[in-house]
Amino acid sequence: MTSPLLATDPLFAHGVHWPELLIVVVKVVVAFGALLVAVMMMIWFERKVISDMQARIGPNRAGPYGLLQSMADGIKLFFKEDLIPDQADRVVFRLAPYLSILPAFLSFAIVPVGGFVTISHHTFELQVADPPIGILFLLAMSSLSVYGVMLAGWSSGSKYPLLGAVRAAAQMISYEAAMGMSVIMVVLLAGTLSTRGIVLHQSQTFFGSWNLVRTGIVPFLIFFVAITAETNRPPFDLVEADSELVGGFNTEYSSLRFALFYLAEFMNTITMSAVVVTLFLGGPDGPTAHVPVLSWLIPVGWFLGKTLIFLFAAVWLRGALPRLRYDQLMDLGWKVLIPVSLGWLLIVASALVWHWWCLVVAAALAVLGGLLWRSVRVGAARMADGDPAGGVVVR
Amino acid sequence: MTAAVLAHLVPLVAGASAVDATTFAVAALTVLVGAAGVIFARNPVHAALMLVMTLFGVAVLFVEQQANFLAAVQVIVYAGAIVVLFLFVIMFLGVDKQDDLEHDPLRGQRPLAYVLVGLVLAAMVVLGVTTHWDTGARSVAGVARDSAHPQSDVAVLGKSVFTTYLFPFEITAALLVIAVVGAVVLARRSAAEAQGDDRDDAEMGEDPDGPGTTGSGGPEDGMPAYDGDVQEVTS
Amino acid sequence: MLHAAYLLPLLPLAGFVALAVIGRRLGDPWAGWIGTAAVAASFVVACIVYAGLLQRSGQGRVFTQVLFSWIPVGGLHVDAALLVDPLSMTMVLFVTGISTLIHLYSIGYMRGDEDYPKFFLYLNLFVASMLLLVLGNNLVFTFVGWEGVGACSYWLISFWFGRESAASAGKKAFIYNRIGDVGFLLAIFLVFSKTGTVVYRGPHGIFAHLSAFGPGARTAVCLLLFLAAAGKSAQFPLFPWLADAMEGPTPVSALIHAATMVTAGVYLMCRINPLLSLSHPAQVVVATVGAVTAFIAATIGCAQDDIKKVLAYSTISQLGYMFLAVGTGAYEAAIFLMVAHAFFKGLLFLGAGSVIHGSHDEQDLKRMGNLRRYMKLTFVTFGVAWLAIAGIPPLSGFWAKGDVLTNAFARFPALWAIGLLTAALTAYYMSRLMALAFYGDDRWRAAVGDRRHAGDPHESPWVMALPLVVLAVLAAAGGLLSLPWHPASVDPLRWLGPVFGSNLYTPRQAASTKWVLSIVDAVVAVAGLAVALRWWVRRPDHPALEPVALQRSWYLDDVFDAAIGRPGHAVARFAAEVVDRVVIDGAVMGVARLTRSAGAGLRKVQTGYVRQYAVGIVFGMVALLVYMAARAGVVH
Amino acid sequence: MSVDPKFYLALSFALFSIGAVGLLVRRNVLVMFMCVELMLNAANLAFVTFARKLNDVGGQSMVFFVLVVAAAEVVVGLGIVVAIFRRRRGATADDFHLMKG
Repeated sequence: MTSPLLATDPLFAHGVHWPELLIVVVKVVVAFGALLVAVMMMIWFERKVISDMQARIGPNRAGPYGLLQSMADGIKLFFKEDLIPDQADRVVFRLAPYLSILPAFLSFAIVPVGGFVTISHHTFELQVADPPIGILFLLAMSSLSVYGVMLAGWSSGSKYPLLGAVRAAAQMISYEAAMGMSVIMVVLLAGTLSTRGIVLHQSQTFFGSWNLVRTGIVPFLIFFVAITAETNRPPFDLVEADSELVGGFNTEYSSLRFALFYLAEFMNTITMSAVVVTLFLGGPDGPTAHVPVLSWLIPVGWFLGKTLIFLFAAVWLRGALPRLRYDQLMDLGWKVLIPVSLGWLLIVASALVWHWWCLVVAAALAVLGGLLWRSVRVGAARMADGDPAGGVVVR
Repeated sequence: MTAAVLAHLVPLVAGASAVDATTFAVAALTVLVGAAGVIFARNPVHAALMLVMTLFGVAVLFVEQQANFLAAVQVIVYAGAIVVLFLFVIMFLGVDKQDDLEHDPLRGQRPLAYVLVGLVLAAMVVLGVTTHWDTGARSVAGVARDSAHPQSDVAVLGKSVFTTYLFPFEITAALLVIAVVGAVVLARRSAAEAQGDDRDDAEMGEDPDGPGTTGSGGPEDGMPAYDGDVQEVTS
Repeated sequence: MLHAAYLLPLLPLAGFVALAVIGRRLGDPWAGWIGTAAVAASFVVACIVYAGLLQRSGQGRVFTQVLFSWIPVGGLHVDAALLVDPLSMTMVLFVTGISTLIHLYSIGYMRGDEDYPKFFLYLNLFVASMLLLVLGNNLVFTFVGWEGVGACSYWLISFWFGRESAASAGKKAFIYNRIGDVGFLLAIFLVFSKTGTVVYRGPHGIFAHLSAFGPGARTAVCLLLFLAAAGKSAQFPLFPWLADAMEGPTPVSALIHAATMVTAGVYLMCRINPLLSLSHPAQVVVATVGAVTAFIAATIGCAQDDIKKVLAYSTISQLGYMFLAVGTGAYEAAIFLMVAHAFFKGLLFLGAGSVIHGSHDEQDLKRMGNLRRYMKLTFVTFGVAWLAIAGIPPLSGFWAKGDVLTNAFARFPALWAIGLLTAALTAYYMSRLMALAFYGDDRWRAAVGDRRHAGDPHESPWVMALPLVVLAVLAAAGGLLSLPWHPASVDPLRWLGPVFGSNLYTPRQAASTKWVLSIVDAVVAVAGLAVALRWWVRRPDHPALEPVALQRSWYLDDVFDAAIGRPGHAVARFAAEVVDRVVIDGAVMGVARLTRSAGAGLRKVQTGYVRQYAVGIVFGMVALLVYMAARAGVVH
Repeated sequence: MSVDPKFYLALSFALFSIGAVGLLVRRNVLVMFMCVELMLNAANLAFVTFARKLNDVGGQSMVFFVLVVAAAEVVVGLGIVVAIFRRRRGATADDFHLMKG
């Protein structure tokens, strides 16, 4: 009997020998390298698109079309002096950047990039790992990503980073709930927690079987908004908010550590885009042709193409939308996304176990929810009026 | 007695595979180091980080024992929510100062603690490791792994929770709602309290009792107490 | 049809609830009609159930209806169950029937009373309780009804609680009944401890476990239950309350304190007949007490001036007859007399009520006279009842009393002699009442002079008259029940036979002896009647015939006061001034002082340091684990 | 072949003891809370171990409930800490001994 740790992946069905180990190592290295390159390209892409939107040219000096600009920035950061503030908590200050980048990479590990590849009788998935609880792993990693930001802000021993860190904690916990809820709808439909299972579940017909359509578009929208907030991308970048907090949690960081935060942020963006594609757009699903050589590249191409759309969308949001105020951010998370996702979860669940009384239950819950909402509003209005019956003042 | 325990344990090691044994060893070490870190770290933030370390070790041990779902939930709930909440409160209240671990104002507390807990440990080891305390009784929930009908642990656990333990499940759901409401009520300050804030501070200055004042970060203690957004977080 | 039995107590109970909810709003007279309708419906149901019982025969005439499991505690399983058998059915029939008539009568009698709805509310509750008492298939359920009728009796006696005498009469009745209830409870405990059950009949009943009782226990149970019966049925020496109970409205006296409730004791003794028949000492006690009560009450009745008091002592006397029959073992005679008595005594009370009503709340016989000219219907119906109770053939009283006396003659000749003497006295004092009220001069005119607004005595309205007529017919014809040519279903002996069966005492006498005894009865009755009429029609006052001892009930109340009341008062004073002040207050203060000092000591443990509390918890954990480890060591 | 359950139990006991020591020794309320979490985790580990050893999903279900209750406990507990801190500006357990007898 194989160890319970390894029993989950078909690659290890016949035990672990050096070819399997080699395959795993190669997968990890390739994924990490590809992500690093993708981050460099993403930074260039973002700067280019933003500058196009703002009717300016953008980076165009380093390399063709400024493609090597990120490389140049990285080298520059690498050679800068590494400062640690006097008030800082040194251990945590050093630890924080790694805590930030690790979840970003680990999340990518469960994303199925393509189909199966067979090399010398060893069939393996184009996916670093396929644990049976992939989605939960994703949620776990995304909930861990807050540590890097929080600890960085706290350990700096400075006011603005601390404010940024506390904001980050609140924001990320808030949007975690809505994100998890929308993921649950996908899981309900697929009946599995494995990312590959979810992708396979969406691959019956092109587009029509994608969760984007199947769950109705609402969970997808919620998920997209939530991950934008989770990754602290604009318009939810209150953690950094340079106009209010100087530079947010990473104000005191410099040199390579700063580069790591930067890397983590973009890696998060890419990973989350890939996750959206996996969960709602069928991942590598798409029309394929039987090409004798390298036919496994076609799904990978589909995957990359879809991911690119979301990367562009992220940049687009940054270029188009102003930053939210903090209370607006919290209102959106707690008062809109969570109730809506709860309600939609009911609808999806009712549709899955279709009985006539599901309608009744849904209607009753809708009425109840409406009443609750109304009472909350009335209470808030009373408190705003300074009604002594309210008695409680929200600061 | 230690020798007896060891003599009992050593033959058991031989059966485990290398991967599992290594995993267990590393995870156990992580758990113990993390736990020791929690109680010996002077800084509450460090203690929280050590707690996360322990939680990870426990999660790995869960995976080792085919409790994948619980491992994930352990990380999500404990590491992702509970400890973050701890950190948040530490930062929010500004109590991230070094604790004094050398003296204990309660005389005899520390030796008593060590002796008593030592006794507890010894008794538990005697009970759990060296004796056969297993009565053979089973819970009403059913088997975890049925070799005739292999199912993922998520499916089995889900079935158990939503059928056998449905009522406790609903009750815990209610408990969570109650906890949320309670937290909101606790963390909100009434209008009178908000107005009387300054008076509270003045009273604090001449507060006669309180044997140890370590960790009480007043406004003048450097890092300001950040008290702006607690409603949103705890609600 | 038998399954409708649950409706019997339920309908009056529903009437009670309805009156409790809307009675006050309905008011006079609709509340009365509702109460009457509820009881009348119950009577109809009783007839239906009776018909159902008639369809069966012999020992099959038993039907138990389990309503719900009432007290399942340990070995004690008490169901709320109804037992329908010839005995309970007889009781149900005449209870519901007479209740209906008296309800109807009350509509007229209570008109204008400010608590009119409350009166019917109590009456309905009383009927429901009485039916529970009669129908209960176990001692505990019977006890519920027993207490229910007791409570209703208390409320109804002190219905006009504004009057000091009514309030104290209610209390008196309540206390006398309590004495009996102690006996009942002790009997239940004793029965349960001996047999493990409280159910009367059936394979798991008390009577199936008679061997579980020793001779002493049998007598003890019987005597304890007889104590209860004596309290409820006003037997010597617990009878003074019944005379005072006449403070209640007259329909109450008719229904509760003549026809139904007071016979509950007789019913109870009949119900436990298998037990009673096995205990000769208990039978002797019951019969003797019954005979003595009959005689004493009859003597007192000869000297009373209050029309209702005369009737009350007459009731006590008649109840004594019934206990004489029960003690003799002639249960059917007791039941027969009970039914007949219910008819004529109900009629007498209603008639007395009519008299009182018609002569403007006058109760003193000495201030009545010659009412036959003004209240013809009342006179005729009252006269029927008079002749019936006096034992004039062929009215019901003759047959019923003759039955009792014949049996007593065969078994306890001495008691028969007392009974015969009592029969003469009965005829005498009833005739005295008749003479004073309906014959002679219009003595009331002198009295009316004081009350100017009152006119001549007048006849009562039809709702009061109708019950009189019905009861008069029944009182006259009731005796036919025991004549040889009636159908088997109504013959007391054959109808009740399955219940009493072999327990029934059957006198072996020649027919000639029976004839002689009957003739003696009739002669004695006629003699008493003639003497009384001769003495009392002309002159209303014969001080020699009304000695103070009799007027004051043989000084029984004074004896009780001296023997129990005054020592009790002294004990209470001692308890209040010494026991309470010194002992109880001292104990209470001591407990408080002890608690305070203990708290002061324990408070040092409460340091307020949560970590020290945690040490306490860990200490407890250590103890627990060490205990478990020790046990594990023992196991292996 | 995986590691014998007794090792897990021993680890669980050790973890529990460390948590208990921390609860008794530390004075910072928040750290005391963390020590409670350590003890809960020890219990969870024991539950999962028994669930595997006895092949009984009941142990895992119990862990699930322990997690939920722990979350509720922390939410309320930290709410109380915040509320107390507002009044007394300290997170040291020994400061709160107003309830002494």
